[in-house]
Amino acid sequence: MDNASLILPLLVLIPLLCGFAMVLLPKGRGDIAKVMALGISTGVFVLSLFACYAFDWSRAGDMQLVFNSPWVDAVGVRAHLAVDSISLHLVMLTTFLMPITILGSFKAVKERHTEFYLWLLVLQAAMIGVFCARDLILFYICFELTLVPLYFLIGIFGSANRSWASIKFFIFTLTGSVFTFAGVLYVAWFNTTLGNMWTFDIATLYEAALQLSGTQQAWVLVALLCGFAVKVPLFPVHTWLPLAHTEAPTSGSVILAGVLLKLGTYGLLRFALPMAPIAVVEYAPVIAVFSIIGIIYAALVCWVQEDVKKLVAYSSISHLGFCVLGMFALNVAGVGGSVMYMINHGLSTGALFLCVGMIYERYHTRDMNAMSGLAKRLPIWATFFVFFCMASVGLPGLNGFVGEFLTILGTFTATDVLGIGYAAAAALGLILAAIYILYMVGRVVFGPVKEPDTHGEKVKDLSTREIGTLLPLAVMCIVLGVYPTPWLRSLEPAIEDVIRPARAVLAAQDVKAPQVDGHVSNFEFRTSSLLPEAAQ
Amino acid sequence: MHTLAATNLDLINLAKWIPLLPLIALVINGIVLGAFKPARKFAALVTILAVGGSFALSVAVWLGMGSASEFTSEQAFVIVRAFEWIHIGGFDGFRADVSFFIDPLTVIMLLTVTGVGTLIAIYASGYMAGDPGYHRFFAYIGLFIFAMTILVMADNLLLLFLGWEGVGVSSYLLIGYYYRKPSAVAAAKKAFIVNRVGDFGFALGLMGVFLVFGAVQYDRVLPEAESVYWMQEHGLDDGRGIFSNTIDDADPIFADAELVIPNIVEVGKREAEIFGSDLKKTLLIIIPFLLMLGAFGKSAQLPLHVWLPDAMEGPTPVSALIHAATMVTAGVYMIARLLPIFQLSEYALYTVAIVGGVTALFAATIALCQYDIKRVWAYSTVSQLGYMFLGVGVLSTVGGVFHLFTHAFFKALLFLTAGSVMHALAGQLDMRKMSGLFRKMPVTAILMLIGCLALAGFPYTAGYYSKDLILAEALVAHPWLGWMGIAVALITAFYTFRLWFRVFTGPTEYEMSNEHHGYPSDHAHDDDHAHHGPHEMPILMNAPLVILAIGAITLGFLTHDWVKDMVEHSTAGAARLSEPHSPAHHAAHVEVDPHHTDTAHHDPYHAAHKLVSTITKIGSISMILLAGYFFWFNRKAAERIASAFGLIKRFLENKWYVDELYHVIIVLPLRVFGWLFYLFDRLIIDGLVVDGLLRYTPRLAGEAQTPLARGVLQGFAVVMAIGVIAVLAFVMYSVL
Amino acid sequence: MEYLTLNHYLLTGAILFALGVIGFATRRNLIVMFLCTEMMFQGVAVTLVAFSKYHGNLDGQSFVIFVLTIAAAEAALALGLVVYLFRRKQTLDAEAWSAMKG
Amino acid sequence: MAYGFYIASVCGALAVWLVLPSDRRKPIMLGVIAGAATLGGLLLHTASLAYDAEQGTPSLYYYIFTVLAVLSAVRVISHPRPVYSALYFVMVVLSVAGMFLTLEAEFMAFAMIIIYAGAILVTYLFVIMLASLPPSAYESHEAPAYDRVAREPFLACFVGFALLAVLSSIIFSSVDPITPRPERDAVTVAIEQMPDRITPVLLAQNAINIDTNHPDLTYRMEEGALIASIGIGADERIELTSDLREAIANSIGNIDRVGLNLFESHTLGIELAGVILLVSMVGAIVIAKRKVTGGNEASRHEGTEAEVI
Repeated sequence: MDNASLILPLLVLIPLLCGFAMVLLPKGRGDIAKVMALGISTGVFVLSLFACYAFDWSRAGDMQLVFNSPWVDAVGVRAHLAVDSISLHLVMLTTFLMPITILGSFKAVKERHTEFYLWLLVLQAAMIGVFCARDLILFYICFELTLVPLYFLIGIFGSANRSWASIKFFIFTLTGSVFTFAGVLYVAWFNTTLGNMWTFDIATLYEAALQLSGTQQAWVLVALLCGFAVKVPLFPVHTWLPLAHTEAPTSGSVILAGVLLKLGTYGLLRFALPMAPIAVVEYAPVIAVFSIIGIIYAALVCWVQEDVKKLVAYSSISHLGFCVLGMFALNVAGVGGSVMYMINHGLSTGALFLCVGMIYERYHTRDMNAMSGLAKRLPIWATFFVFFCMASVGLPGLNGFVGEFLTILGTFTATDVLGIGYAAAAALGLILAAIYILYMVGRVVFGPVKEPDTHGEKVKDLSTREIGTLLPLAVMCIVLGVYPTPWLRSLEPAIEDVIRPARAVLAAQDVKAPQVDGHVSNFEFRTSSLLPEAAQ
Repeated sequence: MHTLAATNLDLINLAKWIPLLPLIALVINGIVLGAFKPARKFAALVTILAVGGSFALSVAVWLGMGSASEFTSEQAFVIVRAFEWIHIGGFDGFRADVSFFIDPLTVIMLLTVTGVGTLIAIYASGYMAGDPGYHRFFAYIGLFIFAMTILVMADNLLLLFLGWEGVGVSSYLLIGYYYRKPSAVAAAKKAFIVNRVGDFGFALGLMGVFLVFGAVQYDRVLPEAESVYWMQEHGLDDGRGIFSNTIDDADPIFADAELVIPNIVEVGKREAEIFGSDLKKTLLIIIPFLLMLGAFGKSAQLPLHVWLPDAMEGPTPVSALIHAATMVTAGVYMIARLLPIFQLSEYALYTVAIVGGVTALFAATIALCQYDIKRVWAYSTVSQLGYMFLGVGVLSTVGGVFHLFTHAFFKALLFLTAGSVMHALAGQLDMRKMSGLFRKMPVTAILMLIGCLALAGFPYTAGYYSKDLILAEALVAHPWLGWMGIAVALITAFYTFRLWFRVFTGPTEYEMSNEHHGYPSDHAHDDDHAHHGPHEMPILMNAPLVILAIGAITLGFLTHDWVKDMVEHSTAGAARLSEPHSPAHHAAHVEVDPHHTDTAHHDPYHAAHKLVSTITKIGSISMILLAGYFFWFNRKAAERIASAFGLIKRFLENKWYVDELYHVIIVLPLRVFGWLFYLFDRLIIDGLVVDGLLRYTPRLAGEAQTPLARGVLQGFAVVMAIGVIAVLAFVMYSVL
Repeated sequence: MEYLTLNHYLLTGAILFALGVIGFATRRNLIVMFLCTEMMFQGVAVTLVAFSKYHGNLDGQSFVIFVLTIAAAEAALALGLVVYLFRRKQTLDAEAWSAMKG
Repeated sequence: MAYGFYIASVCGALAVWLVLPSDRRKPIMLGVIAGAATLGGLLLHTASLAYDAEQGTPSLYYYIFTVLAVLSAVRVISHPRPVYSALYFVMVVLSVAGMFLTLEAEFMAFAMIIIYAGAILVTYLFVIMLASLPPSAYESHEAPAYDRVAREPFLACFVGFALLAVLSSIIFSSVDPITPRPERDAVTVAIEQMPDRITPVLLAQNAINIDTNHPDLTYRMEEGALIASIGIGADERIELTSDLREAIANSIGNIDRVGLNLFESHTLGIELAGVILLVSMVGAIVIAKRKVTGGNEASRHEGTEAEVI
């Protein structure tokens, strides 16, 4: 084991241990706690930059920076951490967002500082653990561990209805992921029936899973969807999200939208696609239909919201629909777009939540009816807000576009899986996104000046600290929008690995297609439904 | 890579600085001046310098290109590579780089955009003086010019789309510039959303192009489309070569310009693939319609025209620059650019022509009855854009682009003079509340007169030439559209002069508005005009108008041949389209005089041309006179006639009730669905299923066993007994 | 008449045990509940002795001694507690002590 | 075969449910009849099972004691007055003791009677006297509800008899004789006695090197005698014969044997039992010494609880 192999365990352990070490801080010294948390998370970010440096980008598809040590030998559980480019980008997203989030909550958190930052750091450790884990049990532990800090963040630091929100969030996601765990355990058990030792090594299980029959894979897929679809959240298991977001503190929302939702899509990417390729190919249209319903449905629901934060929360559901849709296009463009979407959504929606939080800190309300024309009062804030809204709408040149476009392109060109109709339906989301985002911008930022009562407090525009939180995000939005090449290039080999089994299934189907009536007629149905009369 | 005497690559390579300069202006205005208040008065200067610099660079590129015919005969186009943008899926995958496609059509567009942009920026520096958002305004202008230049220079559809959406967002920001005015915010929103509807089509069309042709770069798509078209027409699949271009791996950032030489490569493979796939054949049919949707959205054609009149809520220079001269013509440019693809679908161009013609008529009728000066010009713009689409739709790309070119000048002029009137009357735009302003502001009146003449197609003005070209081609291709166009030309002349006569002639009366710069003047610091009454504009504002006016008069006969030469030698050249495109053929083609192709349909065209020019000459003059009679000498008669047609008048005044119709059939249902879905979300999914079924089922199950778990010892004992029984039963049935 | 089967004794033990369970679960009087646990002991004791006989060694009987010991200890402690509880609340109802609060 | 038990369980459950104390009027007689029928049927059924398996019929005493025990047990759980429950429990103990006698566990039988019926039950009775209402209360229907009404009787009966059904079907999955076999006892006794006789023989043979803990020792029966065969060399064996009747005559009684077994094999257990008894005694004293101030205490306690939480 060389030094590089220690980076990933350190990435997980530093926030975890330092977080718990903060318990030792003297009571009532919140100022120390926040500076310390900021320092730790920045340190972790620097460490993750080291990880990028140590990572061999020329073979970005391979698992690197491997740390592999025995853990629970009896059943073959190992502490196995490694990253490929997909994981590394998501780790980077996590480590990048965390200092910003901590900086953003300096003022918002007024009491129990130590606890607050402790949970944030633990959350970070768990999220990094999820993205790095190459052992199923480790993955699952980290996956579930994310629930605990967020439960406390929402339950203690949330707004009025927080306790119900935290419980609902917890139960909802936990219930789903239990089934997921059952699904992957089934695969692990299946592996032993092939005459192998018990192991939870993900790579080994990939190979084992390929021996599953179609029906078995379908069940595995269903089990995986139970947990990951809730986490994403996919329509119709999304209802915990708006509640959790509206009740969560700003930083909770940022992390929830920015990273935690990606655990679901990441899980689908890591497990569903390689482990159940036959089922994925077969049921991709079904999942795509749910994604598309989610895209359109959530967008329309956004449009009638009065609470800014709720609107942004519902927009997340709509956006994540694109993410899942692209993933089940099962081609490089679609899945690549999906991963880009994960990163980009984390940045832009995270930023939007920060912006909303800044308004909430000033006016103690998020009701659109109570405010209007804030551009006059808070010009810098308004500039950032409109900017991130545009990123969220998917304006080309900003980050949101790359992911959105690639997912739709992937769907469009995946004529063997989804095809044009799906892409067209999803693209409707582009229009609706513009509608609801501009509706919000028009009501909050523009219009005649109207401010909620601040009880004599003078409202100031963004402080340097607040600009400091938004500026890095804005810069990243532009960089990812204008020059996404490094990301796309490095993602490509990893994505090819992920979709290889599914592509193989598709290739086999193509060969069979002329003989199998079902496929041919299916295909014809899809295309012919688009034919105008004249063409036939 | 060749270096040719006629073509100076170093100059062409400057093209990549064209969008960069306005971008720098955006950054300086937005960030530096935003942070540093005292320097804000230099905002205009920064933008004018940047846009002017872009114009200078455009001229340089034009010079570097040399003569259009020579340029085209040698290399068809030049691609200036900047850096890689989106590239996924390996060699056969999707690729769209930030690189620029320079051919004569691009150069015309660049010159128009940056030239008119510079003039309007100069005008705006005076017009917007004293506005609190001065730097913001010029930052947005920088953003707009950046996006627009990207749009016209893009070498692939996706970069085009970037520009396309970029102009959309800058238009959004500029329409909503007076953001405290709810109507402005609503108009901005409407513009963006309606444009998005178009973009939806465009994006899908783009993906369709990728699916069929395997690329979105013009240099790969257009030649292939031409080749497919050739095969479609001739039923051949002889695998003859077409142009294609070797694509070197782009250097990541700022590679040098690269001369792309047409060369023979192995082709026929993809064509065969296209003809072999039902899906692709189908797509070929629908792609143009999707792209068209985008064009109609951006260029405010039926049925997506509704945003443009409302967009007049923005400052007047914006209306002139974006909503008259440049952005709205992007649709025309796009169709002209992608003409080879449009040709592949049998009815696509015909549809474009019909929509263009119908919109022209439709908008002209509305313009007849509007009282808001800027709205009249707005509908006039929609109508003129309809002409351009008509032109492109009948394959008269020269006519379409020429009209685009001249229209940019005279419509900018018209808007800016309207802005001057508005400026003078403190924001008054209602022509019922002004009259006889000639005495107060003669220069403005004359300048607007020139614009009006050009718009009305007065003989030998710019508008006359361009309109003529389109109408003649239309008359040949689809006579009914041609006649409709001629009718529109007459209506145009009438409503144009209705406005001019009402505003500038007659007894001098006016009513000042209490609004200026978008807001009721609660801050009076800049409203000194309110106390002085109408007055002439300062020289800073009039100077660009004079240039535009000169353009509006002279451009027609001065640039007629130049534009024709340029367009015919671009990828949009009609001559190229009807010819097969082997390099050999191409080379042969270049020797032919550009006018030569016209002789192919010499007779019908020239007859039509003569007919049209005669009709429009007589028609426009007589219509001007008619308008003069009604609105100068005998306004009472006009009112009598108007009241006789009260119902129609009201119908037209209300713009055919299209807004209301859209509200009822689209906006309202969507909104209702939004509410319904939200209720469904809260009540059914969250309420009934999650909080009801999913929450209460376990809860009921729990309730059912509370007697056992109420904390009484016996309950636990019973549960334990049950457990023992279960274990024993299991043992009994499985082991024993 | 001298022949017996192990099963008979086990059945008796089981019946006693089951009746003890029922009594424990249904009776609300703490004292009777303890009586019922003793009855379960009886069932177990029968079973143990029967097995002792069946296997021909005396371990079963030795265990009955232990059962007796536990029963005695339990009687002493439990009845002490019962008295204590009764003095606290003047009732022998088991449900009066259902709240788990510590 | 198991269906008999299932039917019996259902009937029994019904019977017990009917006879359990309740405020409502229940056809108790029906319960009694059902219970009697169940018990009778059950015993007949088991007897027939044993008979079918050619294991003979069990002793009459067994039946007497079983019926007594079961009936008393039912009364223990169904009698509303704790005193009577306790007294019926004495009956249960006595019948169980009787059953022990049929199993030749005399010591156990008497220990039962002395310790259970004599000591433990007397303690119970003391407590009942201490903590119960006067008999008149029970007669005038003013007995506390916790004695009058059974709690969840149906569920409990169901569970209890489900347990019984499962147990009995397991018990009767095979029928095994437990017949008192003198031979077997004799053999046991003889083997126990044999080592005492073997050691001198081995000593006499000078076979010191033989591992006396694990001698090469086999037993076999020949004509009512037990022959032990000990290997002392490569092929050499010594045989010792023991008359079984004599062995029994020489053997010690049940009490001695239980005592030996307890102190030989369960020494630690016996010590621990002693400790438990000691501890329980101390505990009982501690509990009994606590001062409780009656009913007032209850209300005061409730009040403080709220504050604490």
